[in-house]
Amino acid sequence: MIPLEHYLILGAVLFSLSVVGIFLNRKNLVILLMAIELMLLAVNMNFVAFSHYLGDAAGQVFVFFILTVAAAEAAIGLAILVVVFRNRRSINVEDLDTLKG
Amino acid sequence: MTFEMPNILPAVPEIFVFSMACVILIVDLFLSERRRIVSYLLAQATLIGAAILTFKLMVSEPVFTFSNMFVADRLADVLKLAIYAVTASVFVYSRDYLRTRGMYRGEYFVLGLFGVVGMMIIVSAGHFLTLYLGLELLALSLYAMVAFQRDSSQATEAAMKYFVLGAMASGMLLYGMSILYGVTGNLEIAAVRRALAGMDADNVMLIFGLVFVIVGIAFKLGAVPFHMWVPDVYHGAPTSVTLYIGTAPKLAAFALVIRLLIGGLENLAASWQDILVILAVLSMGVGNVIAIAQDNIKRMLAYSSISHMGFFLLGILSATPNGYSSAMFYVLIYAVMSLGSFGMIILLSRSGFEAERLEDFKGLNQRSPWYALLMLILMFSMAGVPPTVGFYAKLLVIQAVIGVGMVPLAIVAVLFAVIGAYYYLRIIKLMYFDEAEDKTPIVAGGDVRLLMGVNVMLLLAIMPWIGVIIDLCSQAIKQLS
Amino acid sequence: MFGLSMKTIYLLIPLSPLAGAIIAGLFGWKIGKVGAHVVTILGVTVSFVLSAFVVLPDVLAGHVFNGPVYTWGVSGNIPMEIGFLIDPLSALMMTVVSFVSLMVHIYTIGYMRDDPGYQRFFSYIALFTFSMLILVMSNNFLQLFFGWEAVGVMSYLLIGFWFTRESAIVANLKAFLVNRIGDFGFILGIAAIYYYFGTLDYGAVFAMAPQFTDKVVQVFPGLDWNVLTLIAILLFVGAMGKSAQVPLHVWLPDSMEGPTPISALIHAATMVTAGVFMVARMSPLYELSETALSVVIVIGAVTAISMALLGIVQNDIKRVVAYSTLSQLGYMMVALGASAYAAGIFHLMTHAFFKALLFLAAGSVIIALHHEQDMRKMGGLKKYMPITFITAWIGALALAGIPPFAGFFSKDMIIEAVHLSQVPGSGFAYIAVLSGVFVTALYTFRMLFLTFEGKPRMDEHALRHVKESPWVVTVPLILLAIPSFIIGALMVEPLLFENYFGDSIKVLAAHDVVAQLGRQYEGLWSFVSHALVSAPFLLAVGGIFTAWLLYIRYPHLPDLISKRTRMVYTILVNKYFADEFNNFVFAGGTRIFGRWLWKIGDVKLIDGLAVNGTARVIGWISAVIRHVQSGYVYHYAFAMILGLFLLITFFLHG
Amino acid sequence: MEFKQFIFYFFSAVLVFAAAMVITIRNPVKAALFLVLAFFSAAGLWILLQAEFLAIILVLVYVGAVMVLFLFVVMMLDINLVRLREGFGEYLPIGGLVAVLLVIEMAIILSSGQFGLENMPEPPAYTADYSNTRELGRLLYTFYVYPFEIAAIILLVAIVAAITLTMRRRKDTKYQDPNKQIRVDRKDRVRMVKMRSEKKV
Repeated sequence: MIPLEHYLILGAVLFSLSVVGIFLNRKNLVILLMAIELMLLAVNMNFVAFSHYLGDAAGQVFVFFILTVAAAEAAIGLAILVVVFRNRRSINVEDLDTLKG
Repeated sequence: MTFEMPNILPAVPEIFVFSMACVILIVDLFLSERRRIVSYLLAQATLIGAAILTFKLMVSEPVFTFSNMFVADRLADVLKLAIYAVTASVFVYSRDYLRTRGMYRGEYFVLGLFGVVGMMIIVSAGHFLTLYLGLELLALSLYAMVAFQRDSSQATEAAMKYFVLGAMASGMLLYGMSILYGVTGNLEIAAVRRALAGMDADNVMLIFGLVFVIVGIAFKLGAVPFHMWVPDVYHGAPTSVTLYIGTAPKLAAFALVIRLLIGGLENLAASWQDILVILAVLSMGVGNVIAIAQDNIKRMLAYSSISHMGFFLLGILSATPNGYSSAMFYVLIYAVMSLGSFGMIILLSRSGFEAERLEDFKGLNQRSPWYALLMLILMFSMAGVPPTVGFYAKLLVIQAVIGVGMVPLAIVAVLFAVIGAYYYLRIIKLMYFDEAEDKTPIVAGGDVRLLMGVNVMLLLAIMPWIGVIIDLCSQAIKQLS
Repeated sequence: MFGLSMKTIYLLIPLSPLAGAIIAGLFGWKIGKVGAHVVTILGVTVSFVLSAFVVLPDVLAGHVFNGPVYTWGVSGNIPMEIGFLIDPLSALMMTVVSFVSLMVHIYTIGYMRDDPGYQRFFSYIALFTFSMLILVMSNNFLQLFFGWEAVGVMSYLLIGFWFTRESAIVANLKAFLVNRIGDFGFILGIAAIYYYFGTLDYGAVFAMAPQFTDKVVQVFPGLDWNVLTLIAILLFVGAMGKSAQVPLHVWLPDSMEGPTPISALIHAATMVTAGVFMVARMSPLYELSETALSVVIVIGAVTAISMALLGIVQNDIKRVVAYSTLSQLGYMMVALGASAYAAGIFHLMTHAFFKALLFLAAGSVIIALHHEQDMRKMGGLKKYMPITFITAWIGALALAGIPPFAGFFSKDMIIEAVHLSQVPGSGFAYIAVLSGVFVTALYTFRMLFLTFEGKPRMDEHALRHVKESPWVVTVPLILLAIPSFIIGALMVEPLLFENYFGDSIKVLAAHDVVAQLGRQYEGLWSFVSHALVSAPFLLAVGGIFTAWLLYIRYPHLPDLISKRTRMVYTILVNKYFADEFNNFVFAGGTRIFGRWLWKIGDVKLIDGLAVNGTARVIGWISAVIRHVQSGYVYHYAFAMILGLFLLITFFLHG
Repeated sequence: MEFKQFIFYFFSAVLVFAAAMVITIRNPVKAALFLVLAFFSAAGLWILLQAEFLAIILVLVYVGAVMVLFLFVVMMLDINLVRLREGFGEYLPIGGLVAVLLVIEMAIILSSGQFGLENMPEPPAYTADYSNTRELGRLLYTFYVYPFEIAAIILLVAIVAAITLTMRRRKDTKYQDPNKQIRVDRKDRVRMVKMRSEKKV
């Protein structure tokens, strides 16, 4: 028997890793986007686990939609990334600093 | 298990706007640059049509459809009408700006309309899922619009930042929703409310989920410390897009707050009240103080928007129907003020020149006393100086806070409002008392001039009917419970 | 009257100037200069006629009106209505405001003749009249605040009317900032009223006030205040801003940068008296708090004497009048603090007339000299401008408090009332107002002598062009001179001793110094003859005499004084000075003290530190914390994480 | 330890490791591949939770489409890998600290017992004739038809946005325009030149 808590803690670990990944990563925008995917994975893990333990399929349907949105988000994110690259010839996070103050 | 075909009638405005967006998308393919006006007119027709539909379908009692995922009530109707009006004005203001900058493409209007659909979905959401999807639909349209000027390195930088932080915030919102789902076993807002009624409001897990949800909401509102995207995006985006982001989505964000915190989680009011107090004070403080040091007006207005959101939260956190309706009033007024202010920046810009530095407002009174007067009224209203309606908006939220006995908070709010008056005043000083550096006459189309006049004068002329609007807000709020 | 109901008349009074303002403002380009002044003057005339000849007699007949005239909508417990309270107090104020405003309107035709912003100016002053009338007529705090802010905004626009002058800009920014400080207190006061009383209606609040006499509130831990004291003091902070009491007075002298009609209308006769009016209107609250009365009397006394001293050292003719206004406002506050509300309002009224007169006379001189304001470049004008000269004399005598001019009665009443008052601080106030009389007479006549007497000091060219001002300027002067002369004698009995104010002003029996005065009062004649041997009169005459000595008899004296004060011993050994030693030390000493007060107290401390300093500190904070917005997306993300982390920690473990 | 538990801990360990690698490794291609690994192990866990349909979708859609898109973009952009390798470690301590604190905090709250086995025991496994796919499909096309349509709009927005942002016409690219090809007239293409025929000398 695996308690629900363990799944939730796994979700929490993934969540923290992705959040810290966004903070830690200063060089590569692509990895930033990947961290976001990871964050959604953590959320999905929570939903699937709850859905299973509650015996309610609604959680799984939610995950289905999150996956759809995540795909759309990735497409737009990468499109913006491409545009950024065309403008600056770089995807370095540290180079994105003209707007500040 | 039987399933009945849902009643799609209440959702007809959404369907109409979406279908028209698709039509415009296709029609635009066959238009040359010169005939782009067709897309523009179609977009305006869409909004007018949607307004007529919404008006015709106005309900007196809340109607639920699509397995309770869609709600049509007075609140939704009022906010939708406001969203159409604001978006239509945004399109009017933007047209010349887009044309002179090579961004006059049908996609601007299409994405704008998709954003409107997203907002409508949020406004009518009866389920966590529809709330989330509406939010994402809006956000994705906005990300694309910010990057719309794709050869501008500032705009694309802003889009990237907006995207990364926005995705992170929706991740947090989702995490919170997942926890709430786990505790209550429900995703439907009304069911969550029912489930919470039988639970201990101090439940650790509930508050844990609540904090994440509030972080997500705070991001959308731009409340400190989740505000960092606001100045950069407002600054970097093309002004026509800033105009859009700074107005209509605030109404949607209000709906998000109402549906989630008040529709679903009102039983946790004691907890979210405390959190919102912190956010409100920080927002008013940081927004008003940093705005003083700005020399770019778009950035300054961004910080001003942060502080306005702080004031708006005052109404919410009082957790009384009176407070909610004052917050609704505030956000409606804010949308009008913000529309006028950014519209003014667009108006002063022309081909190859962005009027976004504060110096660009120098001596406006010599160039055009009429526009200077309009800007003066706008700034007074933003600062909350009577007799403008901005004063009443502030007064109502502060009254709501005092009404629940949070006097120190009201004092802090007034203090920050006083500090805030300073930077609005600086613009007035520049306009009236400085010598104009640039004497180019201001040219604008008749529609823009007319709309600008109406837009700003509304802030004064509305005063005798203020009671009507407040009544409307409180009716809308009354239907919630 | 004409079948109009009283309610319609009440509405017509503020709305007719508003209509004039709107027409002149929006269609000024079309109706031209003449059209602009005709519509606004018409509007103000209507309000004056209605106030003076319809409302005032009606009120005197005992018809007090208190209620809403127009309801915008009802929402929760928030009052959304326009309500008027028409009683003797507001009727008197309405008459004074509309009369002075009318005079200023007429005068402006001449003063602003060549100004490109002619229509705009008329629109502004008519709008100001509207706001001021709303302020005095309101029956609830919300509307009071509305009028309060609206007059502030108009004054701000009017001070900066000549926006091409650098000093005008600084002046109007300062006016706005200082007034915001006052408004901060005022709005907090209103909020406190709403919080404790649950209503913003005057009547309801006054009726409930006595129940709150024992209620305390903890302002800071360990500091308990009576609720009514707190409210009264907060409201008074607002009054200090608007009525320019120390230390929030700094904006008023600078506001003289505006056109002279504005100085007369706003900064002498009407707007600055809003604070005085408000305190009188709130008398049912102030009466219940000894502490608040004490604060009012002390602040008023400090203002009265310190500002008068500053008046002596000014060279700009308008600034002298401005400091004199400050000092006179101090007198009014002292009267209010002594619970002699009627005397305060009486002085407000007489002051409105004679101060407007002095301002307009100063303006007349300024026009004649082509906008020269420095008194050192004037002199000997009485030959060239007889009407201005005579009216200025009347104004000066009224200001100095010489019987039978208007100022004598009101000022004497205040001094007597303070003498009788038992409020803590009244002893100090008595000395302050008494010595103020001397100083007032000194600076008033210094101004008069420097301007009109002696030899002309302007250059040849200017002198050749000096002539009396046109009739649009002189007629208001004459019209204002008449009340400055007689209104004191006419009104002293009805206003003070015949219970004119009735219920509109409430005084506790223990505080009622006016009633005590009434018992001693034995008719106008004996009052005047008695006053001729009293201290105030002698001091006033002493002041005039000193001015005469210094500026006419020995005109080189003042210069010598300022030269010699640095070497006190030279003066002592100089025989020539020995006779005038007393005068000399007194006059010289006050001059130095005044200048010192102005330099250190006003310019450095209050202006530099309190006003500009605060702005600078906030600007500095702003400049520093904007760097938190570093531009790096990972810092933004970090802020969000930190926010999330702290919120979780705080709400789940705290 | 029963087998299910072993599977759970094994996949969890792989998942956490892969996730950690994604955010720390510098080469974006490798990061993407680690993300694929993370998705695979998550899919394994979801099967354990009897969410087969989602597990398959995760692999097919995510790994099959989204991750490929990522890799495609990484390869398409001419990224300067040398610069990407510069200094990284200096932020690791604070980042690590935040991560650890956040995990501990969340773990303490989550393991407060509310979701323990006593309160929420694992439900009995579904019978063999239960189809997760059918169940989801039924819900999706009935109760969730409204969100389903919204999801369609979202995908459309993504398409429109991605095309608007990235499509550009290069001036030097040559296009064929059938319209023009058909409308071609003889005189556009052939020029008749009159020449005198050569004469024999």
